[in-house]
Order: sequence, then structure tokens, then C-alpha cells
Amino acid sequence: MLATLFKFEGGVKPDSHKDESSQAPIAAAPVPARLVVPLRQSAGNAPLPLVQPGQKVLKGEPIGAADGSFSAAVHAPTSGTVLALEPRTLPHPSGLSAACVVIAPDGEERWIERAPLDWRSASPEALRDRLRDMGIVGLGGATFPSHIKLKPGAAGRIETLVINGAECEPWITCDDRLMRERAEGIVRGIDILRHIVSAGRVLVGVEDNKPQAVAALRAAIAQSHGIEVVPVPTRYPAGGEKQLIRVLTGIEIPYGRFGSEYGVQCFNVGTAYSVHRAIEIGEPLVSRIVTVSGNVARPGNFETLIGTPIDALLALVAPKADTDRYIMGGPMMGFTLARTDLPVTKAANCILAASPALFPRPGTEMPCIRCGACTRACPAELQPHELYWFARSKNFGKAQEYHIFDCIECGCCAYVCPSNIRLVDYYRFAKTSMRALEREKAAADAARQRFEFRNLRSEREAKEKAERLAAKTAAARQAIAGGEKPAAAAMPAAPEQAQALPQLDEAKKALIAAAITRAQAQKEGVQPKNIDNLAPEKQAEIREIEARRAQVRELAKTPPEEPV
Amino acid sequence: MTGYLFIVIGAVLVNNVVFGRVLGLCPFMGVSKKLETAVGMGAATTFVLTVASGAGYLIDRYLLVPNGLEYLRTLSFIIVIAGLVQLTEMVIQKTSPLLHQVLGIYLPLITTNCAVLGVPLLNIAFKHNLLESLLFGFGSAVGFSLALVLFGSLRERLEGADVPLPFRGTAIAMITAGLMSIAFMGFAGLDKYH
Amino acid sequence: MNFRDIARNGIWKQNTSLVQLLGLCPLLAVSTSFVNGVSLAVATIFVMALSSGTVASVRSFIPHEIRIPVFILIIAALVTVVDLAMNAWLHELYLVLGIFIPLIVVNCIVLARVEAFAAKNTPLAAAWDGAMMGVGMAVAIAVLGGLRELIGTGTLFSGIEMVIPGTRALQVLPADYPGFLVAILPPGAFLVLGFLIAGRNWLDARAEQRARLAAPARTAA
Amino acid sequence: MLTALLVMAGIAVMLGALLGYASIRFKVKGDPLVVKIDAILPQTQCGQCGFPGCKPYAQAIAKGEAEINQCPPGGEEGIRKLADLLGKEFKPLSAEHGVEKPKQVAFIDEAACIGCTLCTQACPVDAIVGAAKQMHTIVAPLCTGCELCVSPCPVDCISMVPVPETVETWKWRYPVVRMKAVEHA
Amino acid sequence: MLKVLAALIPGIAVYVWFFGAAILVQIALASAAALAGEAAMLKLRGKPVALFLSDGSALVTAWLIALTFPPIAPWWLTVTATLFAIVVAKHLYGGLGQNPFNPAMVAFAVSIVAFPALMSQWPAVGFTDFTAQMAVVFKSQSAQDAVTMATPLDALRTSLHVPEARATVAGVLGSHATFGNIGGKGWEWIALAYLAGGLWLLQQRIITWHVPVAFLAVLALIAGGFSLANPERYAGPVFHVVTGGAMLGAFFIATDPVSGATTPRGKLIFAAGAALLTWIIRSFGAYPDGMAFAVLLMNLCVPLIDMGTQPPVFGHKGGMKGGGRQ
Amino acid sequence: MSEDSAARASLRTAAILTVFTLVFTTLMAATYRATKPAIEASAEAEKMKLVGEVLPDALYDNAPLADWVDLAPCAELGLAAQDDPVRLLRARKAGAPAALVFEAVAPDGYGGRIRLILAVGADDRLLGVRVIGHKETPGLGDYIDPKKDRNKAAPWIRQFDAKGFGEVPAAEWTVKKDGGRFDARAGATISARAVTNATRRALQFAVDQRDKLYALPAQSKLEKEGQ
Ligand SMILES: Cc1cc2nc3c(=O)[nH]c(=O)nc-3n(C[C@H](O)[C@H](O)[C@H](O)COP(=O)(O)O)c2cc1C
Ligand SMILES: Cc1cc2nc3c(=O)[nH]c(=O)nc-3n(C[C@H](O)[C@H](O)[C@H](O)COP(=O)(O)O)c2cc1C
Ligand SMILES: Cc1cc2nc3c(=O)[nH]c(=O)nc-3n(C[C@H](O)[C@H](O)[C@H](O)COP(=O)(O)O)c2cc1C
Ligand SMILES: Cc1cc2nc3c(=O)[nH]c(=O)nc-3n(C[C@H](O)[C@H](O)[C@H](O)CO)c2cc1C
Ligand code: SF4
Ligand code: SF4
Ligand code: SF4
Ligand code: SF4
Ligand code: FES
Repeated sequence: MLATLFKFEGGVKPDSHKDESSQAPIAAAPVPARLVVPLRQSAGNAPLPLVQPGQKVLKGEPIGAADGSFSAAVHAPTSGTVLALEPRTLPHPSGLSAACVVIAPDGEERWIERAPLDWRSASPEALRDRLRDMGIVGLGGATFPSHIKLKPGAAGRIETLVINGAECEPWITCDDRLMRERAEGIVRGIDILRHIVSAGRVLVGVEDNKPQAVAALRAAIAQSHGIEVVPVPTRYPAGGEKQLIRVLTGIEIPYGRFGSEYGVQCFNVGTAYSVHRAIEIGEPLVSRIVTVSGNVARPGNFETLIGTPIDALLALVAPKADTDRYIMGGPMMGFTLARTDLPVTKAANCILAASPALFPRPGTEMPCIRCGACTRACPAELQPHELYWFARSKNFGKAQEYHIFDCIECGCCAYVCPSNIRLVDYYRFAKTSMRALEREKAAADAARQRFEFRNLRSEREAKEKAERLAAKTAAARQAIAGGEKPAAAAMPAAPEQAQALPQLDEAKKALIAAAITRAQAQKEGVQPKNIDNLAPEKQAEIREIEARRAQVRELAKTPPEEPV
Repeated sequence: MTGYLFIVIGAVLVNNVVFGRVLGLCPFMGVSKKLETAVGMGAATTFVLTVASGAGYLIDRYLLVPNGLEYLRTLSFIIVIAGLVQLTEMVIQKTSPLLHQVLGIYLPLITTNCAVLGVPLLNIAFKHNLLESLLFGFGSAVGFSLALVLFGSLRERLEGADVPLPFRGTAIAMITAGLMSIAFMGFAGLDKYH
Repeated sequence: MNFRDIARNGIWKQNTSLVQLLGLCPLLAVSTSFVNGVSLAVATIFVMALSSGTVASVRSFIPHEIRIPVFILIIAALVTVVDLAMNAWLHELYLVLGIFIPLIVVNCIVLARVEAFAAKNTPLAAAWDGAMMGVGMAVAIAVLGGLRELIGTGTLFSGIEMVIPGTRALQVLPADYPGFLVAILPPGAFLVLGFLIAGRNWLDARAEQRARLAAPARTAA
Repeated sequence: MLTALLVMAGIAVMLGALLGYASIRFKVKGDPLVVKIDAILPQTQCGQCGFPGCKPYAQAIAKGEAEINQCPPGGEEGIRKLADLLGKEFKPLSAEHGVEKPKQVAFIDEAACIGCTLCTQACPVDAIVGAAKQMHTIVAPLCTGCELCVSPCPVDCISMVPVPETVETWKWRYPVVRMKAVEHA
Repeated sequence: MLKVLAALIPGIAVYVWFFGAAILVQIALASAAALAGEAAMLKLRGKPVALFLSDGSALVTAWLIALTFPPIAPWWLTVTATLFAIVVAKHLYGGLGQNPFNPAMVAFAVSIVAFPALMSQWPAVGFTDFTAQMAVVFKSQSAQDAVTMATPLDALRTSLHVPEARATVAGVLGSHATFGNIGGKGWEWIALAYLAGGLWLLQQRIITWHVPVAFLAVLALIAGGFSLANPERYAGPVFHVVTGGAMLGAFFIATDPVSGATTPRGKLIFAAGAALLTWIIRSFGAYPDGMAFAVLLMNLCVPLIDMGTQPPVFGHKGGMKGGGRQ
Repeated sequence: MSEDSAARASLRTAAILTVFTLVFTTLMAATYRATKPAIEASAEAEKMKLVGEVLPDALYDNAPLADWVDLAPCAELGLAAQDDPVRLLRARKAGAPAALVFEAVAPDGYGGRIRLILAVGADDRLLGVRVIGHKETPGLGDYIDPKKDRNKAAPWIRQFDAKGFGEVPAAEWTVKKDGGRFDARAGATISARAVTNATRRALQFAVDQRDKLYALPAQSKLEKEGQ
């Protein structure tokens, strides 16, 4: 029974601070006055909205439908009225907003009809579709739509399922409490997942600092065969998917490859639990357990409806007076929230109140002295200082050569850096910039292709037209020879015009003229909208642009393009 | 035998063309911003410089000296070098378009690399025979390539450094070259008989 | 481009030694002393002015594909003339400057200027441009040579007797100045030139900043 | 003297013949430089550089007929890359060719569109769909923001709108290191 | 950095015991020059002066300069060299962490090239009188044979230099009554004290084993091989390891994280290369101790070494590590 | 393009290039002609200046540059077999032997070979020695060259002036450090030792071969003994 464990390189051991919030049982957070449910809550395509403002919705009613297969549905967390469908600020480091459904709860918590599915007789496809429509996404942090991860990969079959109960980040205990209190649901969820991929064995990895969770899980699987609960050494980031798979199976999955290609797949315990709810009870994912801890009087875990304002959660735990900021996620990977009136999402596993004493701001950033501490700590076995050097100088090509995309942004390097460098921020900057550059490059390449294609086409068309014309002239010559005198052939000097003009005939000209007058009339109303209230510089700029457009118009005319 | 070895060691390390003889500096400064280009330039120069050394020797020995035309050395050498460069370019283009793509833009620059003229002239000054000329030319070219590649790799790294503004770019590159030159002085004495 | 612009271009804006970084070998190798440096620079000025002028006069007869060989031919011939002349009349200096006289041929500035300017301008302008580019180099090499000599040995104008018989070098620093040998060796050449380039950058940046500060004031006035 | 002339003439004849022959025999066909330059240009095909598209501009740069700072959509970044490739000095965007603007896409006011197809003909990348006499629409992901469709429209129903930043396209800002107050003014 | 300074103290103590207190004055001179140069550059560059001065890196550079220079070097030489190290070799590259060359070794190399005589002027054994030493340091009284002598390395090289002299290693080292028979009287003990400090640094995880072990092992191996083949011409491994800058270099100089290689394999290559070059320069070159040049030459190669020795990244190791449980 | 027109184009460019070449070669050749006498005079003056360094003008009245014999390379002059022959000049006053002027090499300098020129009077005493080429460390070993010697009043190399084996026996003709009579700068004995020993060997050579050397016809070659 005792499994041989593998090791992953690097990692750190910060103070765990789990006891603060792991004592109290999971409590239900009350339904707030307003729920703001972002439409996009998973990786992949944003769901398509299904509701209109004013519409009444039931709890669990879909409000966004999955857009294609790489997407997951979103549901109303409670019953009530849709107030708006509008962009709202998201709990995201960018502080940007995106489409959200705002719901005024009616307090009745009326469910839609919940239909359990007999999963033992259902096909894997049906189950995967069901998970997609139930909005099941990874609750371990990446919110990756789970149904996609359940597709067999290149390896043909997913042999091993790894269930991630490691919860390696300090302070967070939502998975711990879930495992202690709802182990049975988790195990049933595991059974379903296992059925879908027909996995041979299941390894549940739990860090060895959570003995109660291990005991509870072991008790719950007493009957199930082939599920093994494996305590793994407590070392951040043992809960990282790749690290956990490495520790439990010895398999290393490189960046850009999926576990399924190696016959192994990893799910968070919370995900497993929500799979159980979705299939066996018919409940879509409308709530999650959130740890609220840190500098607060009553830390704990709360079953929270998606869309609940963070403020409402904070009200339950009474933050202390010296709290200076709030962190979403753990202290290692989380980010500081700009505001606290933002909604809880499926990704939100933890809210931490930070005080200077508990979470001291990192010291002054000093230059990197290439001491190598970060290299020793990096679980991805990268050379963080080199990545930093290149990211800092925006030498992205080099950063990529040093595998910046293999970085899992775990923060170990920054944690150990004696120079207090916020290394991960540089990596995120570099990665997002590179992605943007890649997008631009791809767009430019596509544009070049389309442009070249278009040039080819117009060349071909011009040639064809010339041929047609030649044929016609020849015919006309013959006709002349025959004594007739067609009108078109009379002007060989400008044959194309002669051909083209009559085609752009009177009817169309009239139409255009009419449209122009109509548009002119419209513009009276439209134009002021643009130019009204503009600063003089802005107007100057517009004039300038107009002037340039005129120039460009001239240029655009140069290629011998003919209106057809 | 050791004499030939010392010629090569001397040309590569002790009196490195760039750091010791101070030749070939324009390409050294100009095409060392990236490691990749440095390698390309090094390879191209090695070929041309070696052949130019041999050709210079032959011209001097069999055309100029017998006719008392030493004053035409500069002119005949440079013309031959220019032709050689052109020829190299054509040959490479013909035999390996890929290599040509990589080296293409550097080849013409070689004509104005004064090491390519300087080394054959030094060969004459040092009274080298044909083999010695070839070795000296090859060694100098290897020394040039070595300097160029090391410098290129350093400059790539320097790009990330927070160099004070007036020193950004060529000034710090010069200073780096100076320090490299000091480091190369460590090889002093290695080309002597013991 | 008028003659003043050409001069400013050659001496400051496009200074071959400090900005374009061309013709570095003679600049660094021969600047061990003020006199050596300036002597070579004078020879270079001569070659540049004449070769630019010549190329500009005959360029219409030169087919494109042998343009470079012909330019080189012209330059090489002029260099040989200088070489022979120095050998005859400034023999000592000739021995000191060594292979750097023939190397004026490949001095990239000469060819670069011939290609970039002389091939497109009138003979007079071309000659002036060549001369001014040479003067730019002369200024740089004079400063460089002066500094290296001063730091390296504490003297100035050593070797002047080779050019102007009867004169003597100037002992600027105290006679017991130990002499910072590195300055005269190749590393010193690189280092001092690095500082000169930085100094030029700094002056330019300062001038630009001043201009920026002054510009609004002028428009206001 | 005579030998001098003979020797040099010999060298010259050989070399001249060789080079003359080579210049024809090995005429360079495609210029790899143009491809490299074109790869850097943003392919907006807007003509602001003064050339009918990016490729012609690339050719002009390769021939040394155009400066590297004439492409506003490419911006400073593009100029820097060109300078790098060609070993030239960086210079700021030439003002006469325009200013760097945030990326934008065209938007057709569909109510006003009369379906004249003039914009479809102007669009260099076929980013406008719609048949004659029917309403036209911009396929936003394909639109390069070149503005060429704006002026041909007889009813001025096309406007340019900036592409908004979304959570997906958002970039982390460059980390700003705070060190104690900078000590000199 | 403070730990690095602390680790140097045993070596300094033994140094004072054998060669007198002049070295303390040199350390003070170098430290003052380094701090002044650092402060001036920081101020010019608009960086927080106090913050950066307190990191101690300038002091490490200064101490290493003082320890590698002759203790009776004239004061102006120590000061100028230190300023050169801090200003040119460090701050022109952006200061701490960004210099490609080891600043202390730049100072050494520049000085020995510029002032070979002054840099090979070591106090003769027994010349430990402090006032007399100070007279040489400050009055720039040119040191005479009475007060100076060649270091063992210098003596060895000079004597072996002349083929006609038919000198042998044993002859040179043994004939000088003033040399111990290992690394030269006193030198061995200083080297051992550096070794102790270095081991402490290792234990403190400030440095890793790669550089010192590779450096000393390669140096000993080459020296051993050659001295076996020709003991008259080549000195033995023990001599090479405990003499000159070898021990200081192995633990304190080649380990400089900033200018050295950073990958484990890279560190091995870096140190092995430095050892090889040190031996070559000592045995055949013009300068008495090759350590400084060897380190600088390897500094040149660091970008290439680091590039070539990138360790494989998680998951990119070619085949699956472990490959699953049995 | 056809092979034919390619050939024609080649001819054309070749012709143009040839014309240019001829024109400029003529220019060079003319300059060469014009400068040749001056260059030869300069070279001669240069050599005479060197000779003048070690041999006072008053001591001779012939043209030593024309009165030469070539010596095969020999160890006494520090030369190896593959070296070029040494040209030895003979100064005569009123036809009588006055001095021998020749080059020698000290092979064991600190930086390699040190080239010397020596003048040995008819009385077997050194008239002067000068270093004409060396690679000694500047600032350290280069005091052997009087131009670099800081002691301008009595440069180190002048201590050989007017010395012969009569004044300093051959056994003591070395540096003090080696038990000889000649000074050397502390810290740079190697250079001094090399030069001193080389002068001893060269002087010995001149003394031994004196009569034969003066007797040989001008512009002839002295073969190595035993050959
Ligand atoms: C674009 C993309 C496509 C993916 N496709 C698959 C897939 O086909 N199969 C799969 O098992 N996982 C797939 N994944 C999931 C990842 O391998 C990984 O499990 C997920 O990102 C969770 O990562 P985490 O460790 O950061 O939470 C995909 C991820 C991305 C970003
Ligand atoms: C550094 C790091 C630490 C992580 N720690 C945990 C963890 O402790 N528990 C967890 O369930 N997921 C953790 N994750 C997320 C997992 O990589 C992975 O996304 C998740 O286990 C996949 O399951 P899911 O798709 O069900 O979320 C971590 C990810 C990273 C990058
Ligand atoms: C870099 C360097 C260069 C040296 N150059 C010379 C030199 O050119 N000539 C010389 O005689 N000694 C030179 N020496 C000194 C010798 O190595 C040796 O110490 C000295 O000649 C012997 O000392 P002594 O002259 O006091 O006996 C140099 C030493 C060093 C370190
Ligand atoms: C283990 C260790 C070794 C060091 N060795 C040197 C050294 O050899 N030379 C030096 O100038 N600084 C040394 N330093 C200090 C520091 O790294 C150096 O000043 C930087 O090169 C300045 O950027 C060392 C620091 C440490 C931690
Ligand atoms: S831990 Fe920090 S200081 Fe050390 S190498 Fe990494 S980034 Fe640099
Ligand atoms: S954040 Fe990236 S680089 Fe840093 S330790 Fe984690 S994986 Fe390595
Ligand atoms: S200005 Fe427009 S057409 Fe010209 S290169 Fe730039 S994007 Fe292309
Ligand atoms: S739709 Fe308009 S702006 Fe967009 S690419 Fe086409 S022509 Fe340009
Ligand atoms: S002058 Fe340009 S390479 Fe030498």
C-alpha cells in the first residue's frame, strides 16, 4: 500500500498558517443583495449570454451557454431577477472589466429542476457534455474546463487519475475542510471521473500536514477499490499539477503538453466534488468554498455563491483595523485586489486580509547578484535570474530561449531571492508581452497572405477581363467586316471605360445619389456626435487625419483598379 | 615544428589581431552586436584572410620582388583581396545558398577589414615563408573570430545591463574591448622559446 | 548641403571615429602619441580629399559592378603616393607609423565616404567632404593621442622632432610621474576612446536638453 | 615602369573579366533582405509610408531609397527592429508620415451602408464582407486598421474605433522598481 | 557579503603574523577608496547611496584588491587601482550585479601591466617592521633589495626562464633559505587560513562546492602530471595549490557569483578553465601569477559557458524521468 | 542573358578596369621614380644615423655602408642558423682599420630577443652599444634603450663605452648579481644580464676575427669556419 514517491526539484517551505482557518467547519455565506456573475469564468471562449435584463431566473438556470467545446456554461447562483448584462470590473490583476450578469436575488433560492444522471450507464461523451453544460471547471485555480481534460489524449487512455488535495499554498484550507467534511462526495466524484476516462488507478495526493483529511478520505474510500490516498511531503508547490504528477507517478510533463498525452490527468478535490454534485444531483457549479483568512478576527471557510461581493465575505470574518490590502489567492501566487466590491468567481479559492505585520511588503529591490538561490528553488528547473535579466531588458527572444513559458509562476524564486526581486512580475510582463507580439505577428502574417492573395486575384481578374475584351474586339472586328457597327467597339482607345461605364448603369448611379443625400441628411445628426465637445487639439488631429486620408486616397487610386 | 605552433599561438592569443595588433576593429565593433552575426563574420573572415595570406605571399614572392615592384604591394594586394571576396561570395552562393543567406551581408565588408590587408603585409614584414604565411593568416583569423565571438556574447549580455546613459552602446563596448584586451595580455610570453 | 554643413557633419555629427566607428584601427593603433596620431591623420586627410574628389570626377565612366574595385584602385594609388612620399621625406615617422600607412587603403572611412558621398556629389564638395571627414578623425586622434600620451608618460608632443626638427617634447606632468603604461598599450586605446565617445554623447545630450529648454522660451519671446 | 604596367594590367584584366562575368552569371534573384524587412513591417498595408503597401516599402528600404522611420503602424518598436536588422541608427518616427496610434479597426454603421462595394475594393486584406446592394460588415479580426476603406465610402458610414483592451489581450505592466527617493534632482 | 568579509579574516590574521601589519593599512586604503568611489558613482547615477553602500560588495572588492597586491605597494597604486575597479569595471556596467568582469581582478591585471615592478615588490622575509613598511608605502621610497624579494612563484619563473642557467625547481625553492619547502615560508599558512575561511563559506551556503573543488583539483592534476614528467622544470601540485593566489582565488575570487558562470556544469567549466590558464600563465607566461588573467579570461567566456550549459528544464530531459512507478 | 552577351560585358568591364589600372599605375610608377633617390638617401641616412650612435664620425673617413662583409649567422652573435646573414661594416681612417660595426642579438631577454648594434674599435674596445629592437617590459626592462632610460645623464648602456677585455676581464663581463662588474637595475636584472652577456660574446667574436674581418674584400662574404 505504501507508495514509492518521487521527488521534484526545488520548492520552498514557507510557514503554513493553515490552523487559523482550518478549525471551523465550512459555513454557508449568506445570499447577498446583488450578485455579479462574470460570463467568462474559465479558460477558453467566453460563454454566450442567454438572459436579458428584467428576465427572472431560477437558481441553477443557465445564463451563459458554452461557446464551442473549449468553453463551459455559467449558471444563475440563485433565483431572482436579471438587472443588467454589462461590463463590470473583474477580480483580475488587470482591473479590467468584462461582461457580467447582475442578478437581484429574490431570496427564495428556487432551484430549476435538478435531474441526476445515471452515470454508470452513460457514455463518456454524454458525461463530458453534461459537465460542460453544468459549468464544471477546475477549482484548483486554473479554471480549465474539466470536460476537455477528460478527453483521452495521444496516449490513447488515461491510465492514472491524480486527485490534487495537496493544497500547498500557505493559509488556504478550503480543500482541507472539503476533504474532512465531504470526503464521500469527493470519492463519488472521483468514481465518475474515473468512469469517464476508465482510469486504472487513482492517486489522491494530500500533503502530509493534513492528517485528518487523509483519514477522512481513507474512510470514505473504504469500499472503492483502486483509489489510493497518498500523503506527500509538505513542500510548496507540491500541489502544482506537474509537481504532484511527478511526485506520485514519476512522470514529468513539459510545458505545452497535456497530461492526457502521458496517460495521466489531474483534478482538484473540489472539482471532483462538484462533478459529483453535477452528475448525481444535477446541480450546476453555482458556489464554491472560499477560505477567508489572514489578518481577520474569525477566519474560516465559506460556501459562497459565485458572484457574491468580496465585501460580503469580509463582513463575516471581521478584518482587523491594521489591514492594508486584500489578496485574492494565496500569498505565493495571489494578487492584490484593487477593490473589494468585486465578485467571487469560480477561481477564487481564498481571500486574505493582509497587514504589514503578517504580510510584510518585500524589501527594497536590489540588483540580482546571480547568487543562484532562485535556481535552486525553482521547481520547473529554470534559471530564474537569466529569465529576469532578459525579461527586464525586454529581450524576449532570449527569455524564450531560456524557456520562460515553462515557468509556472509559483513564486518560489521571488520567495528566496535575497535581493527581494519581484521576479514573477517580470515573467508575467514578459509572457503577456510576448503573447501580444505573437498575436500581432500572426495577424500581420495573415494580413500579408490575404493581401497577396487579393493582389493575385485582382491581377487574374484584370487579365481575364483583358482577354474577354480582346475576344469581344475580335468579334466586333469580325462584325465590322460583316458590315455591322457595334457601339462599344467604336472607342478602342479606352476600351475598359467603355465597357465599365455602361455597366455601372443609371439605376445604380441614381441609387448611390439617393443614398448620398440620405446619408448626408443622416450625418447632420451623426457628425456632431463625433466632433462635439472635442478639445481643439483633438480637432486639429482629426483634420490632420483627414488630410492624410486624402493623401492615401490618392495613393489608393494608383494601383490600376477599376470599379466594376 | 614548435616554431609553427608558436606562430599560431602567437597569432591567436598573444598578439591577437584585435587586442594586440589592433587590426580589424571596424567589423569587430560593427558586427558584434549579436552572437549569431559574430559567428558568421568570423567564419567568412577566416576563409578570406587565410587565402589572402597565401595569395599575398605568392604575389610578392613571384611577381613583385623579382621585378622590383614592392611599391605596388598595397595596390596589388588590395585588388586581389577585393576579387577574392567577390569570388568567395559567388562560390558560396553557388554551393550553399543557405550559407550565403547567413554570410551574405558580411562578405563585402571584409574588403574593408584592414586585418585582411594588414596580415599579408605583416607576413612580408616578418619574412614568413608560404606555410608560415598561411599559418599566420589562419591564426590571425581564428584570433579575430575568437575575439569577435567572445565580444558578441558579452555584448548580448550587456544589452540588459543598466549602463549609465552616456556610456550606452559603443562607449561601453569600447571599454569592454579594453578590458578584454587587458585579459588577453595574460597570454604575454606564451609565444617564446624556452 | 553647403560647405559649412559638410564640415560640421564631418567633424562632429558624423565623426567617423566617435560616431560611425570607422577607421578605428589607425585611430587606436597610432594614437600612442599626439605626433604619431596627427601625422597619420594628415596623411589620411590628404588621401580622403583627393580620392573623394577623383571619384566624383570620374564616376560617370565607372560601370556599377566594378565600382568598388575602381574606387579601391584610386585610393590605393593615392595611398602609395603618400607612402612613397613619407618614406622619402619623413623617413623616421614613416618607420614609426609602419603598416598603418598602407592600411589607409582599407580604412573603412575612405571607402565609406567615397561610396556614400563622392559617388553622388560634385568633385569639389566631395573633396571637401573627404577632407572634413579626415579632419574629424584628426581631431579625435589628436585628443586620443594627447590623452594617452599624457596619461601614459606624462609628456606631450614626444616625437615632434621627427616632423619639425629642432623641437622637443613637453614634460607636462612632474618628471617623477610613474607613467600609467596601460594607456599607451592597446587596452588604453580602447578605454580612452570609450571615454571620449561617452564624453561626446554626454555633450550631445546636454546640448539637446538645453535646446529643448530653450525652444519654448524662444517661441514665447 | 613597363613591368609595373604589365603586372597591374594583367591583374586588372583578369579581375575585370571575372567580375564582369560574375555580375551577369550570378545575378542576385530574390533579395532575402526584402523578405526579412517585410517580416518586420506590420502588414497593415495602409500606404502611410508613401508606398502602395508594406512589400514595396520593404523593397525601397532594401534598396536604400527609403528611410526606416516611415511606417506609423509599426511604431518605434518596428523602427528599432529595422535599425537592428540593417545596422542603422534608430531614429524617431518621421512626423510627415503620421503618428503612432493605438490599434484600431474599422466599423461600418450598418444603418447607413448602401452596399456600394466601394469599401470592399479599397480594403487590401478583404476584411469587408457583403454583396452589392447589401449591407456590408467588417470582419474585425481581419481588419488591420489601415483606414483605406474610410474615404471611398460615399456615405461616410465607416469609422475607425480603437481596439479595446480585454482581459485576454491585457499585458502586465513593466515592474517599476521603487528605490528610495532618487537623490539628485 | 558581510560573511565573505568575515571569511577572509583568518587569512588576514595569518598574513599579519607573517608579513606585518602593512596589509591592514592597505585594506583600509582600499576600503576607503572603494567606498568613496562607490558613493560618488551612486550619487552621479542618482541611486540611493546609503542603501547600496550597505550591501558590502564594494568592501569585498576592496579587500580582495588589498590581499592580492603586495603589502608594500605604494598607497597611490592601491587607491588608483581600487577606484579603477569600482568606477570602470563595476559602475560603468551599471553597478552591482551587472559587471561582466571581476572588478578586483581587473584592478590587479591593470596594475601589473602598468607597474610590473611595483607589483612584484614583496616584502622580504623578516621585513615586518611596521614603520619601515609604511615608509615604503607612503614615501614611495623605492624599495631596495634589502626589503623586497621575489615571491616563490616569481623566483621560480625567473630562474627557470633562462635556459642556460640550468636551474631546477628543487634548486630554486630549496636554495632559498627564505622559502619554506612547500609554498614558500608563510604562504602555505596564509593559504590554509583562506582554505578555512572558504570552507566556512561553503558551510554557510554562500558558495557552492563546484568552483573551489574544480579549480583546485584541475590545478593540482595538471601540475602533478607535468611535475611527474619533468620535476626539474615544473613545480609540483602542492606548491601550485598553496602558493600565490590559488587558494584565495579558488574560494573567494573565482566564486564571484556576478562575473562567474551560474549553472552547475558552467561553474565546473569556469573553474577548470581558470585553473588551466593559471597554470599555463604561471609556467610559460610573462606574469608571475596567472590567477587574475585566468579569471578575467574565463569571465569573457561566461556568456558562452552559461549558454552552453543550461541545465535541462522540468519535463524537457529527453524521455520521461522515472517513467512511472513500479 | 546569353553566354555571348555575358562575355561581351566581361570584356567591357575588363577594358575599363584596365584603363583605370594603367592610369593609376602610371601615377604610382612616376611617383616611385620621383621619390626613389630620396628614399634611398633617407634609408642610407637612417643607417648612418644608427652607425653614428655607436661610432663617432671623427673616427673614420671612408663610407662604411659600402665597405661591408656578410657574416653567416653564428651563436656568438646570438643568431640561429635560419637567421639572415649579418652585414658587418668596416670603418677606416685613411685606409687603416678604425672600427667594426655590426649587429648582434641577445636571445634571452625577458620579452624575447634583444637586437643590438655594436662598434668595436681597432683597439679591441667597445666604442658603443645600442639597442635597436627589443620587447622588454616598458617601464621595467626597457632602460637598456637609452631613449627610455630615465637616467638621462648616464644611461645604463653607456657603461660599455670604451670597455674592452683589458678593462673588464671576460670572466667578470657580466652583471653584478652574477658576480660581474656591470650594474643592473633592481627588479629587471634579466634584461641587463641578457645585454651584457651578448656584448661579451660579440666583443669576443670581434676580437677573435678582427684581422680576417678587416682583410676581406669589400662586399664579400665571410664563410663560417670549417665550412
Ligand atoms: C490551450 C489549452 C489547451 C488544453 N488542452 C488540453 C487537452 O486537450 N487535454 C488536457 O488534458 N488538458 C488540456 N489543457 C489543460 C492543461 O494541461 C492543464 O491541465 C490546465 O491548464 C490546468 O493547469 P494548472 O496546473 O495551472 O491549474 C489545455 C490547456 C490549455 C491552456
Ligand atoms: C504553483 C502551483 C500550485 C498549485 N497548488 C495547488 C494546490 O495546492 N491544490 C490544487 O488543487 N491545485 C493547485 N494548483 C493547480 C494545479 O496545477 C492544477 O491546476 C489542478 O490541480 C488541476 O485540477 P483542476 O483542473 O481540477 O483545477 C497549483 C498550481 C500551481 C501552478
Ligand atoms: C610583468 C613583469 C614584467 C617584467 N619585465 C621584466 C623585464 O622586461 N626585464 C627584466 O629584467 N625583468 C622583468 N621583470 C622582473 C623579473 O620577473 C624578475 O623579477 C627580475 O628580473 C628579477 O629580479 P632582480 O632583477 O631584482 O634580480 C618583470 C616582471 C614582471 C612581473
Ligand atoms: C562569494 C563571493 C565572492 C566574491 N568575489 C569577488 C571578487 O573576486 N572580486 C570582486 O570584485 N568582488 C567579489 N565579490 C563581491 C561582488 O560580487 C562584486 O563586487 C560584484 O562583482 C560587483 O558587482 C564576491 C562576492 C561573493 C558573495
Ligand atoms: S535569487 Fe535573486 S539575486 Fe539570487 S540569482 Fe536569483 S534573482 Fe538573482
Ligand atoms: S516562478 Fe517560475 S521561475 Fe520562479 S520558481 Fe516558479 S517556476 Fe521557477
Ligand atoms: S506604413 Fe502602412 S503600408 Fe507602409 S509599411 Fe507601414 S503598415 Fe505597411
Ligand atoms: S476594413 Fe478598412 S480599415 Fe480594416 S483593413 Fe479593410 S480597409 Fe483597412
Ligand atoms: S580601420 Fe576599419 S577595420 Fe581597421
